[in-house]
Amino acid sequence: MTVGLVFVSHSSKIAEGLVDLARQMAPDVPLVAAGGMDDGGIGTSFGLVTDAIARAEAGDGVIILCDLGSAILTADTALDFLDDDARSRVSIVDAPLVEGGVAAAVAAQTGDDRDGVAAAARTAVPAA
Amino acid sequence: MTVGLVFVSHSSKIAEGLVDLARQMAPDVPLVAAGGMDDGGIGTSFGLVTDAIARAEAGDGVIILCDLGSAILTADTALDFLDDDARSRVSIVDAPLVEGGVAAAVAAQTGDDRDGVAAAARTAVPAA
Amino acid sequence: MSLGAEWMIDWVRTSAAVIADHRVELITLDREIGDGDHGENMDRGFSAVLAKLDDLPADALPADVLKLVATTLISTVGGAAGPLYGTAYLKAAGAVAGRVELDGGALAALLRAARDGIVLRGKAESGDKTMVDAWTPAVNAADAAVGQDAGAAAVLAAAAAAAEQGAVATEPLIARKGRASYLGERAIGHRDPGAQSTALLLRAAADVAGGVAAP
Amino acid sequence: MSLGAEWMIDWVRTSAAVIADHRVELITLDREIGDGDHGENMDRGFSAVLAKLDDLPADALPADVLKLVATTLISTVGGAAGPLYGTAYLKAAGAVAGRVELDGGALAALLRAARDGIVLRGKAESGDKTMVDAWTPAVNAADAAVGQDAGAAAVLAAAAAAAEQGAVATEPLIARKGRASYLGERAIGHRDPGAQSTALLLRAAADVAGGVAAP
Ligand SMILES: Nc1ncnc2c1ncn2[C@@H]1O[C@H](COP(=O)(O)OP(=O)(O)O)[C@@H](O)[C@H]1O
Ligand SMILES: Nc1ncnc2c1ncn2[C@@H]1O[C@H](COP(=O)(O)OP(=O)(O)O)[C@@H](O)[C@H]1O
Ligand SMILES: [Mg+2]
Ligand SMILES: [Mg+2]
Ligand SMILES: [Mg+2]
Ligand SMILES: [Mg+2]
Repeated sequence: MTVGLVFVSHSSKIAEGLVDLARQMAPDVPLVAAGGMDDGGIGTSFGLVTDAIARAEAGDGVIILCDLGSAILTADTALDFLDDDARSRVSIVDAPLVEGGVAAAVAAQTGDDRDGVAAAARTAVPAA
Repeated sequence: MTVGLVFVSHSSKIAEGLVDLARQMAPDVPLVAAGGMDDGGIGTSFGLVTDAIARAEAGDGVIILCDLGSAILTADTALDFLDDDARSRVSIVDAPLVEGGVAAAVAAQTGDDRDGVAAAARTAVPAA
Repeated sequence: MSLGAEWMIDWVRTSAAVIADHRVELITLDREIGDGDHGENMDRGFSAVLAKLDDLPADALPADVLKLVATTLISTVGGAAGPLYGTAYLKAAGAVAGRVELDGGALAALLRAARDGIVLRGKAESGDKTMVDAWTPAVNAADAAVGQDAGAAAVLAAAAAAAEQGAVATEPLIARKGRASYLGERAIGHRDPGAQSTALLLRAAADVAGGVAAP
Repeated sequence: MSLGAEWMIDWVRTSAAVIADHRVELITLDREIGDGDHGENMDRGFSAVLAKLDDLPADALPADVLKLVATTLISTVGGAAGPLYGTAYLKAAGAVAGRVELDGGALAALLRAARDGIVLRGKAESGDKTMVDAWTPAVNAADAAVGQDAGAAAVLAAAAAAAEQGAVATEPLIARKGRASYLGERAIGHRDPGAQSTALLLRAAADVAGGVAAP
C-alpha cells in the first residue's frame, strides 16, 4: 500500500493527463483525477474531489495537489466535510500541479509516507 | 497582437486542457498545445513543438512552458533548428507549466511584452 | 418584527431570480478581471437551490434553509464562489441554529457568521478586492443598526446599502486574492464580481423583508 | 585502415538491430529508475532511421549518414534520448564534415563531438548517472588509443569497452539529471538506461569495424 494522490484541476483533461503521466513512474500508486466540473466544463467539483479522496485512500493517506486558487478552496471545503478520521489522513500540498504531482507520485511509489510525499511535491523542480 | 504561448507537455491532454483553462482569461492570446508524441502517446514531439512555435507567433514573439526535463530538451532542440530571426523571438521560461501558463496567458492578454510574460510565469503562485 | 423560515425561503427564491436577472452583468464584470464565469456559476448554483427548495420539510427552520443553500452551492457552483458562499451560508446556519424567528440581532449575527466563514475559507482581508469588501461593511452596518434598536427589515436594509457601497468601493482597488490578482494594477477601475453578487443577495434579503414588514 | 560511408551505414543498421534486440532490457532498466520507455523510444527512433537509409544518395558521406540519424532520432524518439542522441549525431556529423574516410583520429574526434553535444544539450556532468558516464570514458579511451597510433577499429574497440565499463559504473551512483533524479538514493544499484544504450551503440560501431577490418 502507498500514499494516494488526488489531482484537482479546473480541467478534466489536465487532471487525467497528469494521471497518465505520473502512472508511468508510479504504477502502483492510487492516482485519481478530479478535474473539471460535474458536467466536464472548466471549473472544480466538490463531488468529484470528495469521491477522488475516497478512491485514493488505500490505507496510507492521501495527498491532494491543486492547480489554481479556487481548486484549493474546493479541496479545503471537501476536507471540512470528511469525518475526523478520514480528515486526519488527507492533506493538501502547496506545489505546482504537474511537476509536483510527478515528484509526489515517484515518492509514493517508492514507499514514502505522507510527509515524504508532500515534501517531494514541494521540492519538485523540473528534472532535465 | 500579443505574445504567443506554447505549452509543451508529455501529455496531449495536459497541454490541451491548459489551453482551455488559460483561454478563459486570455481569449485573444495565441495559445498552442504541443503535448504528447506524434502518435498521441506520452512523450514529447520535436515536430509538434516546432509547429506550435510557428502557430503561436503573431508578431510579438513566443514564450514556451514545459512540464518535465525532457520536454525542455525537446523545446531547446526545436529552438536550435529555427533560423536566427525566429529564434531571437522565442524563449523557454522555467516556470510551473499550469500555474505559470495561466499567469503568462493573463500577462500576454493584457499586453505585456515577452519579458513581462516570462516574468509573470516565473512569479506565478497559486492565486486563492 | 422578526423573520422566519418563510422569509428565508422567499429570500432564497428572490436571490435565484435576481442572480438570473444579473447573470450577464456578473459575467461581464468577471470577464474584465477574471475568467468570465461568475454569473454562470452563481446562476447554476441558485438554480440548483431552487430545484431543491421543495424538498424542505414543512417545519424547516431558517437554519435548515441556509444549510440547503450551503451544500447546494458547494456542490454546484464550480468556481471560487462555491466554497466561499457555501461556507458563508453554512456558518450562517450555525449562527441561527434552532431559532424559529430571527430578530435584528440574530440577522446581524447571521451576517457576521457568513462573513467570517468567507474569510476563514478564502483568507482575504479587507481591501483585497473580493466579496469580503461587500460583506464587511454590511456586517458593520447591520451591527450599527442593531445598536440603534432597528428591526429585522431595517437591519437588512442597512446591510444591503453598505454592501452596495462596498461593491462600488472595490473599483479602485488592486486585487490580492482570486483570479483578479493576476492582473496587478490592471484590475484598477473594475468592480469585483463577487462583491457585486454579494450586494445583490443582501439587497434581495432586505427587499423581501421590507415586503414582509410593509403591509 | 579507415572507415567510410559504407561502414557508417552498416553501423547504423547494426545499431538498429542491436537496439531492437535489447529493447526489453532497456525498458526494464528504465522501469527501475525512470518511466520504462527507453527501449521503446530507442527502437522507435532507430526503426525510423532504418526506413530512411535507402533515401540516402549513393555518394553520401559519413556526415550525411550521421545527419540523417540525428534528425530522425530528434523527430521520432519522444523521450530525453531523442534530443540527446540527436544532438550527439548532429555534432558528430559536424566533426567529420566533408570527409570521405575516417581514420582513428577522426573517429575519436567524432566521439568527442558527440559527447560534447550531449553535454551541451543536457548539462549533465560526469557522475550524474546519465549516458554521459558511458560517453566520457569512451571518448577518453578513444583518444588514448589514437595516442598509441591505433587504427580505426582499435579506436572504436577501446571506446566500446570503456563505454561498457562506464555503463556498469553508473550502478552505484545517485542521479542528478533525468527522471532517475526523482529517486534520490533509491536509484543506487540500478544501471542508467541511457548509459547502457550508449554502450550498445558503441559496441555495434566496433563490431562492424572489426568485421570490416578483419578479412
Ligand atoms: N480568496 C478569496 N477570498 C474571498 N473572495 C474571493 C477569493 N477568491 C475569489 N473570491 C471571490 O470570488 C469571485 C469570483 O468567483 P467565481 O468567478 O465564481 O470563481 P472563479 O474565480 O473560480 O471563476 C471574486 O470576484 C471574488 O469576490
Ligand atoms: N540531462 C541529461 N543529460 C544527459 N543524459 C540524460 C539527461 N536526461 C536524461 N538523460 C539520459 O536519458 C536516458 C533516458 O532516456 P529516455 O528514457 O528515452 O527518456 P525519458 O527520460 O524522457 O523517458 C537516461 O537514462 C539518461 O541516460
Ligand atoms: Mg470566475
Ligand atoms: Mg471560474
Ligand atoms: Mg524513459
Ligand atoms: Mg519517457
